Amino acid sequence: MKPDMSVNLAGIMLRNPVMTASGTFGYGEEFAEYVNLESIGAFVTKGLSLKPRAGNPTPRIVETPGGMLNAIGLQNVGIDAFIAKKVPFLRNVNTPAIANFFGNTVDEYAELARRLDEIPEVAGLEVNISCPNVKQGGIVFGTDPGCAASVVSACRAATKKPLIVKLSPNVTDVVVMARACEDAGADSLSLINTLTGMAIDLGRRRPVLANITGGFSGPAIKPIALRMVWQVAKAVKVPIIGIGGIMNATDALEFILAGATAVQVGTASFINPGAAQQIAGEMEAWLLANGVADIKSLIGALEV
Amino acid sequence: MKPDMSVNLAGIMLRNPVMTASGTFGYGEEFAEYVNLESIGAFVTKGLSLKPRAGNPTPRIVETPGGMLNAIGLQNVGIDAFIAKKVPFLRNVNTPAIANFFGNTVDEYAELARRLDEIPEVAGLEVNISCPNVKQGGIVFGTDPGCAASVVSACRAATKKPLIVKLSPNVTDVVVMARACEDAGADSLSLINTLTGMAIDLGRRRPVLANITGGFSGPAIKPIALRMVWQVAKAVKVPIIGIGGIMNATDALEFILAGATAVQVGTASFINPGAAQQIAGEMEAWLLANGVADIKSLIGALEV
Amino acid sequence: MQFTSMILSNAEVSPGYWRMRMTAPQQFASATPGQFVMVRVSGAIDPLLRRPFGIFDVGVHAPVQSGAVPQPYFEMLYRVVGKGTAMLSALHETDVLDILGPLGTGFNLGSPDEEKLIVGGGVGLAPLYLLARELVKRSPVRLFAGGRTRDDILCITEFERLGVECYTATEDGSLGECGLVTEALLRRLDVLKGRATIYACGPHGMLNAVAATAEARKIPCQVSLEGYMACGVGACLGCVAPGRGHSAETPDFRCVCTEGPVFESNELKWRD
Amino acid sequence: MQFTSMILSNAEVSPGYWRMRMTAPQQFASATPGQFVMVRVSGAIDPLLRRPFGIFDVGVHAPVQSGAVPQPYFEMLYRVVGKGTAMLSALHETDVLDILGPLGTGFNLGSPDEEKLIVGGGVGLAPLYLLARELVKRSPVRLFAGGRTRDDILCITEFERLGVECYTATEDGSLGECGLVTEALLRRLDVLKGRATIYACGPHGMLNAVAATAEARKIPCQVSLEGYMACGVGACLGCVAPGRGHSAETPDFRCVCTEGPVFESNELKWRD
Ligand SMILES: Cc1cc2nc3c(=O)[nH]c(=O)nc-3n(C[C@H](O)[C@H](O)[C@H](O)COP(=O)(O)OP(=O)(O)OC[C@H]3O[C@@H](n4cnc5c(N)ncnc54)[C@H](O)[C@@H]3O)c2cc1C
Ligand SMILES: Cc1cc2nc3c(=O)[nH]c(=O)nc-3n(C[C@H](O)[C@H](O)[C@H](O)COP(=O)(O)OP(=O)(O)OC[C@H]3O[C@@H](n4cnc5c(N)ncnc54)[C@H](O)[C@@H]3O)c2cc1C
Ligand SMILES: Cc1cc2nc3c(=O)[nH]c(=O)nc-3n(C[C@H](O)[C@H](O)[C@H](O)COP(=O)(O)O)c2cc1C
Ligand SMILES: Cc1cc2nc3c(=O)[nH]c(=O)nc-3n(C[C@H](O)[C@H](O)[C@H](O)COP(=O)(O)O)c2cc1C
Ligand code: FES
Ligand code: FES
Repeated sequence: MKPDMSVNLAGIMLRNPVMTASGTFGYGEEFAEYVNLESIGAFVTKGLSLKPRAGNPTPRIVETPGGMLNAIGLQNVGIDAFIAKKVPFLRNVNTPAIANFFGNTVDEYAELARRLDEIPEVAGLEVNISCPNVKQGGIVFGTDPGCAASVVSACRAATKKPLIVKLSPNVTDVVVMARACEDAGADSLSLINTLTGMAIDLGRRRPVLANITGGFSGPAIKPIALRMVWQVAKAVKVPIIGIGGIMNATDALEFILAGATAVQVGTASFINPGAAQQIAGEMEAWLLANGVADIKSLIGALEV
Repeated sequence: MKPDMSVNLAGIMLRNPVMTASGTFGYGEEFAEYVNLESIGAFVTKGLSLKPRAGNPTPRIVETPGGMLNAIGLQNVGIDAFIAKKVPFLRNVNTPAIANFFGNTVDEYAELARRLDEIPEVAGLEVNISCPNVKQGGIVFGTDPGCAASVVSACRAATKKPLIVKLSPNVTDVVVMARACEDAGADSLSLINTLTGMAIDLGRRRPVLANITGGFSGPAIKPIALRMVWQVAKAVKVPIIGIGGIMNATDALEFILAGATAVQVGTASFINPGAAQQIAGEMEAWLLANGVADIKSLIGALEV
Repeated sequence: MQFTSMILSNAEVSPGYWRMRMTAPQQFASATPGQFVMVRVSGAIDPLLRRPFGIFDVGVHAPVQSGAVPQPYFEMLYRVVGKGTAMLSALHETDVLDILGPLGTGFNLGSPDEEKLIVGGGVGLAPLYLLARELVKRSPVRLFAGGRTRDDILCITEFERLGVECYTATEDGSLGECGLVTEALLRRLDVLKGRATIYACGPHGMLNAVAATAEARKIPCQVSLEGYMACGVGACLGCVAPGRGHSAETPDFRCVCTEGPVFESNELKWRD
Repeated sequence: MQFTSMILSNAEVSPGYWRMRMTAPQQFASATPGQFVMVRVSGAIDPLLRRPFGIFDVGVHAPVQSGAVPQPYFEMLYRVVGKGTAMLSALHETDVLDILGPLGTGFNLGSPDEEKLIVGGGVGLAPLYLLARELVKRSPVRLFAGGRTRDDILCITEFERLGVECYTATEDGSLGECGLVTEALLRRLDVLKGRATIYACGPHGMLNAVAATAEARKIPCQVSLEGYMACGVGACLGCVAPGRGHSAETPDFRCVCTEGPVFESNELKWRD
């Protein structure tokens, strides 16, 4: 019998727990050739801001052992162009689309949540709090529980849609951040966003990235992501989305055992554009082979 | 002409900047077959405690993409057996030996610093603050600036030898920790210690490590280590030792450009027991080929 | 399109430069000059990212037996510069590779009546051979191939066999003219009095010089760019290049992997 | 000792089990039965750590031409279980590997007058062949080889050629006795009335049963353990196994890579 792969992510029904991660799957259409969008659980858009953003100078990307750094600089079309040019595509796709977004101030975050709340094609919101707070001298929202809570509260007040908060791993205690966001009204937590890293070009005696530092992703970061998901899953009640270095079904299932209700596939889509679909298929095959009737029975089923 | 490879590490004169990292090179003698100890800058012992420690149950080790997790549990012979059985070996090696150590309380740290201060064969002390503070309910000394400062002050008062403080990367802001340790009297800072990670055995639905989580090391972590060394080097005056995923001379030179005066080779010694010697040799060859007369001219020479 | 390709041959054509022929599906025949592929060099995670390479040639192996299905193939010309290309050069016939492609927007063949001047620096020749093969069908074509030494001058015989007139220049004078190949290009432009189209691929400095020449002489010019790529399909936004009007205040980035890698040189921002 | 070894042959001897012969330096001839090597499967960082394997055999290729230098070699017998062993099985003659070894403390050959009973489970036979080769020089030797199915019974012919009497048992009865090979061992012990030495290598459950038998009958018994290893030279402390007196309060860990991998079974702590 076909295993039940569906999960309920804070009210968003996913046909399976495999989502794609923000910034690694464009606005969905870029991958239409490689992925049957209706074979995955949900997809998340590139992070949106109020105004279009051009991003950083190049180089923006560098490979590192088992991973990569990116300093795209949150280049995106902006909320208006998103509505005008990207939303129509979503209309015909029978898979939940989650809008990822970020602001420079609490008000910008709230304004974006309000705008996204009005778009019927958007099934849920994922708020990226790994951005510097311009009003507080650049401290990153996602590394201070108070700042994070104020962003989440403001977004919560601005939308009735499911609100996912994406946590930064660049913190001493991710559980403190998770609790602060849950208390402030998050319906779900996704983790991890990228770690901050750096690469140097010895020959040129310069940082490789024009931005000096960048966000570290890919298989290399999986052990950190898995640890954080496990810690947070023990501490909060809301469903968790596991992210970080997921390359195959085994990786995805490990995150689910650690306590994730769903997973997001990021860097893997660059290496293999069909990764998300393939992972969903292989997970189902694994459940079948191992006599697991319902994926939900694996969530947090790690024996410690 | 042979380049000048020597560096002054807080009063310890190193013939070259390549050291071996604590816990990856035993007490020196284990590698005598593979490394001419007098070809490297210095070596650091396995972390010492007051009493011998047996460490964690097994499995203690697991490979991850581009890295490894260890949960050895700080197994070591203890300070008495170190003095009785390991120090005699150091007497005949003309290379500075640094003793790494840790305690469960500030008093234990201070007591160890005092004991080590009396050993003429020990050229310097490296204090590992990535250990839980038993008196403060398990909060890790190295993740709280106040706790870290109290450990460092106590050790400072207990020894006249150069005092290196080894920083944990599992913090929101490593610069805050670095400054706290410098202000409390550290002569040098070494970073990074391992990140906290986790691996899961899907088939058994259990963590791979008996200890559940472990310390993450190897090439995978290099981008994080490099970023932290660069951040700290800009913020403090004391010399820095760069650690994290160094596998070859290029990696080592990148850390030096980022601001490190010396480097430590860790996991690489497991894969290639002669790694430290080889890296020192290749660094010298690189300097020669690139017309760099003195390694010191590369310290912090990154152009940003 | 993503496919598994079997290596048919992999040979060093000049010190450090390799030419690899590999199988392709039927649909690959539609690849246009200037498009590229993303190659997964190893199934392991090191190297992690795919590597981009131009399509040097496409073709079909005629069936040996009548009635047998012909075998389409394509070729890459690559230079060993790092880990991924070193691993590629160690592969043998019958080894397989995971390929994504053809990707990107290639060259515009332009109007047939103008002479086509192709400028290639070193391995920059890679995407220009397929282009020349198409262009010679309609127009006179000249190749200007430059390099540091004669080892960097690749596959000239192949271009000559197409009927392309070839000029070569090396910086050390070990082959052809001594100096930069752009000098021969300038002389030809003088002769043609501006009725020409330029196609260029090579190091950024060379492209910069060629673009400046085209601009000064108001000659249409297409260049093929490189950029650090993670995805090759327009999703990561890693590969972008600044467009003509780009500045910190009015940013204008073009996506090299989808809008390019070939651009009209006057669409882009160049160093002054 | 660290050396670069060239593969001389690599063949599947039973489904999923491979035997690899590779060159070694002269000094490798001093390897003793039960020692092991750490193999770097790939120069890339994936897999990162070396993989430990027993030394199945050592030998010397006689020179083909008189006066030529003979070529020492060693062999491994390995099972494909994961990434590293899969990559090993894909290697060919003339490929090279980076080897660390011989490492660890091997078997004690004991007193010659007692019959030697060798017990191997599946690929646990790997370090036992070289042992048998040494033991047969001095003592009667019997091999008890067990596995799940007949595919897991390896290299019996090689043992027989040494003059070793071989018993086999499989859990599914597809070869030899149906059941566990420890039953045949028990019968032999009954016959010998306690005058024997046991040598065992295999899955932990099997070693546990053999150790219990040895303990009950007061027979000397040596076992070769496995343990997750990073360094193989006693530095990482990853590979440890609990010694006899080990408990949470009185911890007693033995280093498998230096004090072992072979231990007297009564030195170790076993499950009850
Ligand atoms: C559209 C396009 C077409 C190309 N066509 C060819 C070709 O036909 N023949 C050829 O020899 N080379 C070509 N290149 C360059 C080629 O991609 C690089 O030389 C190659 O990726 C280097 O890989 P490596 O692992 O050997 O080097 P490494 O330096 O180890 O690579 C590290 C990382 O940097 C990237 N990188 C390194 N050099 C370049 C570069 N010049 N451009 C883009 N990314 C780079 C790699 O892709 C990788 O992600 C092309 C590049 C692009 C963008
Ligand atoms: C002293 C010793 C001698 C051995 N001799 C042999 C032999 O002769 N033939 C043989 O087939 N196997 C032997 N093994 C087991 C062999 O080392 C593992 O099967 C092999 O490392 C698996 O690698 P992998 O990459 O295929 O598997 P993976 O599962 O991908 O390996 C992941 C990690 O786990 C470790 N690991 C996995 N299985 C084992 C295991 N059983 N024991 C120790 N570490 C393990 C690997 O070394 C690696 O670090 C021996 C192990 C030890 C400790
Ligand atoms: C090129 C790139 C761009 C990204 N852009 C965003 C973004 O806009 N918003 C966001 O929340 N996360 C962004 N991320 C982070 C990913 O969504 C994901 O959290 C991270 O890459 C870890 O997952 P992975 O290891 O599977 O890639 C980006 C990651 C990459 C590699
Ligand atoms: C097996 C193992 C044991 C370690 N033990 C210690 C220790 O006792 N004290 C300490 O300060 N660091 C210890 N470390 C951390 C290393 O010294 C080093 O900081 C870390 O491994 C990062 O460097 P690398 O990536 O080069 O290995 C240990 C690391 C490993 C892998
Ligand atoms: S390579 Fe990813 S957008 Fe161009
Ligand atoms: S494997 Fe490192 S101590 Fe045994």
